[in-house]
Amino acid sequence: MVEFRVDRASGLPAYLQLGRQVREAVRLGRLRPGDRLPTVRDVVATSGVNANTVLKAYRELELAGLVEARQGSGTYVKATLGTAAPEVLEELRGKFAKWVIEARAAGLEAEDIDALVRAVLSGGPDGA
Amino acid sequence: MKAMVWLTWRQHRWVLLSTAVLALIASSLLVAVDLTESPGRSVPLPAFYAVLLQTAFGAVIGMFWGAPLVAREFEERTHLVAWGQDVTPQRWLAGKVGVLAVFALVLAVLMGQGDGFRGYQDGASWALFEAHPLVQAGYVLLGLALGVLFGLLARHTLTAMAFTLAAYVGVRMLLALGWREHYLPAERAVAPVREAASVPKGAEIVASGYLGGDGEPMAVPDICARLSRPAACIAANGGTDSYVDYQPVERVFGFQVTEFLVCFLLALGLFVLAHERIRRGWRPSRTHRRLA
Amino acid sequence: MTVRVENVSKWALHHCSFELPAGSVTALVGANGAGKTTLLNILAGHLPADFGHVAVAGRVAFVPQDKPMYKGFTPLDVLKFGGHMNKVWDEYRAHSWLHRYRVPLKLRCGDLSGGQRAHVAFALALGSRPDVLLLDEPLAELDPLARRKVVRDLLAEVADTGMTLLYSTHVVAELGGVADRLLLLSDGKLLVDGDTDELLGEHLEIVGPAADEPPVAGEVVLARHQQRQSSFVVRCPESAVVEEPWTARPVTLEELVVAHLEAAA
Amino acid sequence: MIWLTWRQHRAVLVTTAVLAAVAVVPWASGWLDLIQEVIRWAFAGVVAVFWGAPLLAREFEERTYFLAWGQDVSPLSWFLGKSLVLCGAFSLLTLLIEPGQVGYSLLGFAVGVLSGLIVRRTVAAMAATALVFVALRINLGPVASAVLGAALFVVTVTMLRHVARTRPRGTADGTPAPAGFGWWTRFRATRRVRLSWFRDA
Repeated sequence: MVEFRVDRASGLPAYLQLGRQVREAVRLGRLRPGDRLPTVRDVVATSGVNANTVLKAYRELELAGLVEARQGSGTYVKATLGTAAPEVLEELRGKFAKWVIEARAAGLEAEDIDALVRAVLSGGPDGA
Repeated sequence: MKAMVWLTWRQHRWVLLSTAVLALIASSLLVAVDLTESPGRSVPLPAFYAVLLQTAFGAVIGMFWGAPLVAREFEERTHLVAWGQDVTPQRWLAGKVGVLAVFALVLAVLMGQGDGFRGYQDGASWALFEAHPLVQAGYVLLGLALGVLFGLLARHTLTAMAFTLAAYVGVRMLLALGWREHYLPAERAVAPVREAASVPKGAEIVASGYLGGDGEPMAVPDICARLSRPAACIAANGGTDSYVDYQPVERVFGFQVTEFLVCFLLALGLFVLAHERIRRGWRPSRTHRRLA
Repeated sequence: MTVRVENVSKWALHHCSFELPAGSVTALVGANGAGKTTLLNILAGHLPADFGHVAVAGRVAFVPQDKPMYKGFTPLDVLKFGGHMNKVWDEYRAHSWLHRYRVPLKLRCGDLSGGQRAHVAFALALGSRPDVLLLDEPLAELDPLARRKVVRDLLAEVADTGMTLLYSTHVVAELGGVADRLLLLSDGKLLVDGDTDELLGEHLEIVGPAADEPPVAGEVVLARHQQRQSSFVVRCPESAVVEEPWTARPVTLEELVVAHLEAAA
Repeated sequence: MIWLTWRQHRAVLVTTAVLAAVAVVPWASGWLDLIQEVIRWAFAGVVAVFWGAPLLAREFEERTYFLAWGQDVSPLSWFLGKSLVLCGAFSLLTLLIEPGQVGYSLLGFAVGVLSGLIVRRTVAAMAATALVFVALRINLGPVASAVLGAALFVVTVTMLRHVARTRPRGTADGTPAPAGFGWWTRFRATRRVRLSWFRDA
């Protein structure tokens, strides 16, 4: 089960935040295929998010093929995310942890590491 | 209807109850004194208060029931609550005024019983014109309507009460001194110029003077007016008869009915004004303009 | 559309037009004296517009900012009042709201605290099952904890009944995810009217070297220039791409509102 | 105080002054004579109901007494100042229209103020004032009225001091002053009063 949290001060629209949280939960294995997402009414009552926003988030996820709406019974997780097998994921994580230790030794703060990762991901000059 | 009865009672029960108690005490005093006192005796004080209340009852209803009715809602801004429901403002007004009017009429009938210290035993008399249920009914309706309209216009309880009082006193004086004697043309008693015209017992004298040769009232010449017994002087100046215009005592009841009708129509007109005002100022809040 | 406002003028308001779809939650934002209360009063039918017209499909409930209530009534009396005065009345809904917020039912409203009185007003409004609910600064008397709870519960009511909610507020920081539409009033003029998600997507803050114009096509909401740096808040298509040396950053709702208000001032 | 009194009561002051003017100006018409007569007779009653009764009752009803009594001017001098200005004003008006009535006006004002303090609701206080004043007015002469009025005024001042003292005040060294509910407040300490008191304090 996921519990949604909306950062109201964020510039990211709330429905995108909800979608991102579902993806994250699926990625980290907290949600598996066949699991039911909370009903719109539940999300509204627990997180104080507009029902339209929740519906919009669920629709986006459905379009992306991650979840499916079953008539009359709710929204269910359909697929998993990420193609890597768990053991591969574990190995990558180990490597990255080692790299972070190296970076810290070189005097980088968390913020610097973050900037570096972002730059690499966005395909900047030092990227692939 | 049931809703408005409930609401009116819930909101105004204390003022209704206290006025009712007051009216009950006053009317029982009026009746009791009426039965036990013979004319000419000195006035028992409680009865005097009762008569005072009988005279002023319409003003009390107007000031304490009518004026705060709408003005208080404005002052406390609860008109936004009252007029934001499915019951439209017009129906709210009509319902409240209706319920209050019925209650006021019951009390008016009570207040119209008995005549207190004035002690006339045999029914009608001009002196106790107000001591009749019908007349009191007219007065309370008039007071209520004045109060409601001024409350709606002033939107401020104190101001509305002051205006209601002033207007009520004004209208009552206008009726008592100006209009009432003209409800029917007065009867005229005529006698030779040197004698006084005889007027039936209990009649209300409207005017008196001398008639000229043409049978019309004549102006009293200045030289005669100064005399203590002007009859001879008048006769010398062309006066033929003396006359007295009066309303006979038999007409009292008819006049009381007329007074009620006058007050009732006035009240009705004022209420229609208030109703129109509220209808124009406030559309029915809930469904003021439906989309097609 | 459940609410349509066409070219309405009254006092501070100048020619406002907008429409609200059924079931939407709209925040009405603006400085003090911008005309928010006037607009809500017109929609509730308590004020006639001088010009233009207003149409509301269905029944309206309005809770004014000062939450007026009969001081001599107990909350139970208020529920009875609602039952008597309305064609549709949901006693359970009204009662459970009072119960949820622990409003003492047998004290006079005059003796209740500001927050409790606000809850009585909400209960009366919700109990009449309105199609359109208008709230003027509904959260002003409430503590931060109660604000969240009230927002959650109001949104749940909206989800349950499909009513349209329009509320005015100053606290823009609490709007995200709550309001799906934003109406921004300034000096009686409607500056922004739109879907909050779309608005957030369209607005960008772009920072770069001193320049007169931003590097993307679009409406410049606000421009700030310093000696070596210019920053723009721009309303542009979501697909707009910003090239080096400019950097773009999405704006928050609060920044968006402030930028528009600042530009209008 | 003069400014405050004028600012708060100017409407009723002006209206009453107009009323007095109507009563004083010699009109040619006999019709207005009667109106003048009515005004002369009822003037003290108008002062009682429209000047006296709302003076304190309105402050209580609108809860503005927290404002009025929360300033550096003490509640007592606030009240005395206001009363002085108003007494001066209506005495002057009464002298103009019917010098013999000054005693009644004083009595009316005192009755009004006291019932406002006891009842604390404007309309109810006005009704009570009207009742009590009429009863007293009929039975008392002008001198007795003035004396009784003064006595009632002293009673009002005493009560007001007790009521106003219930405002919790801290002392200079930070210890809170005792809540000090006066006998009067305790006497009236129904659930309603106590609740509103605690909440607002």
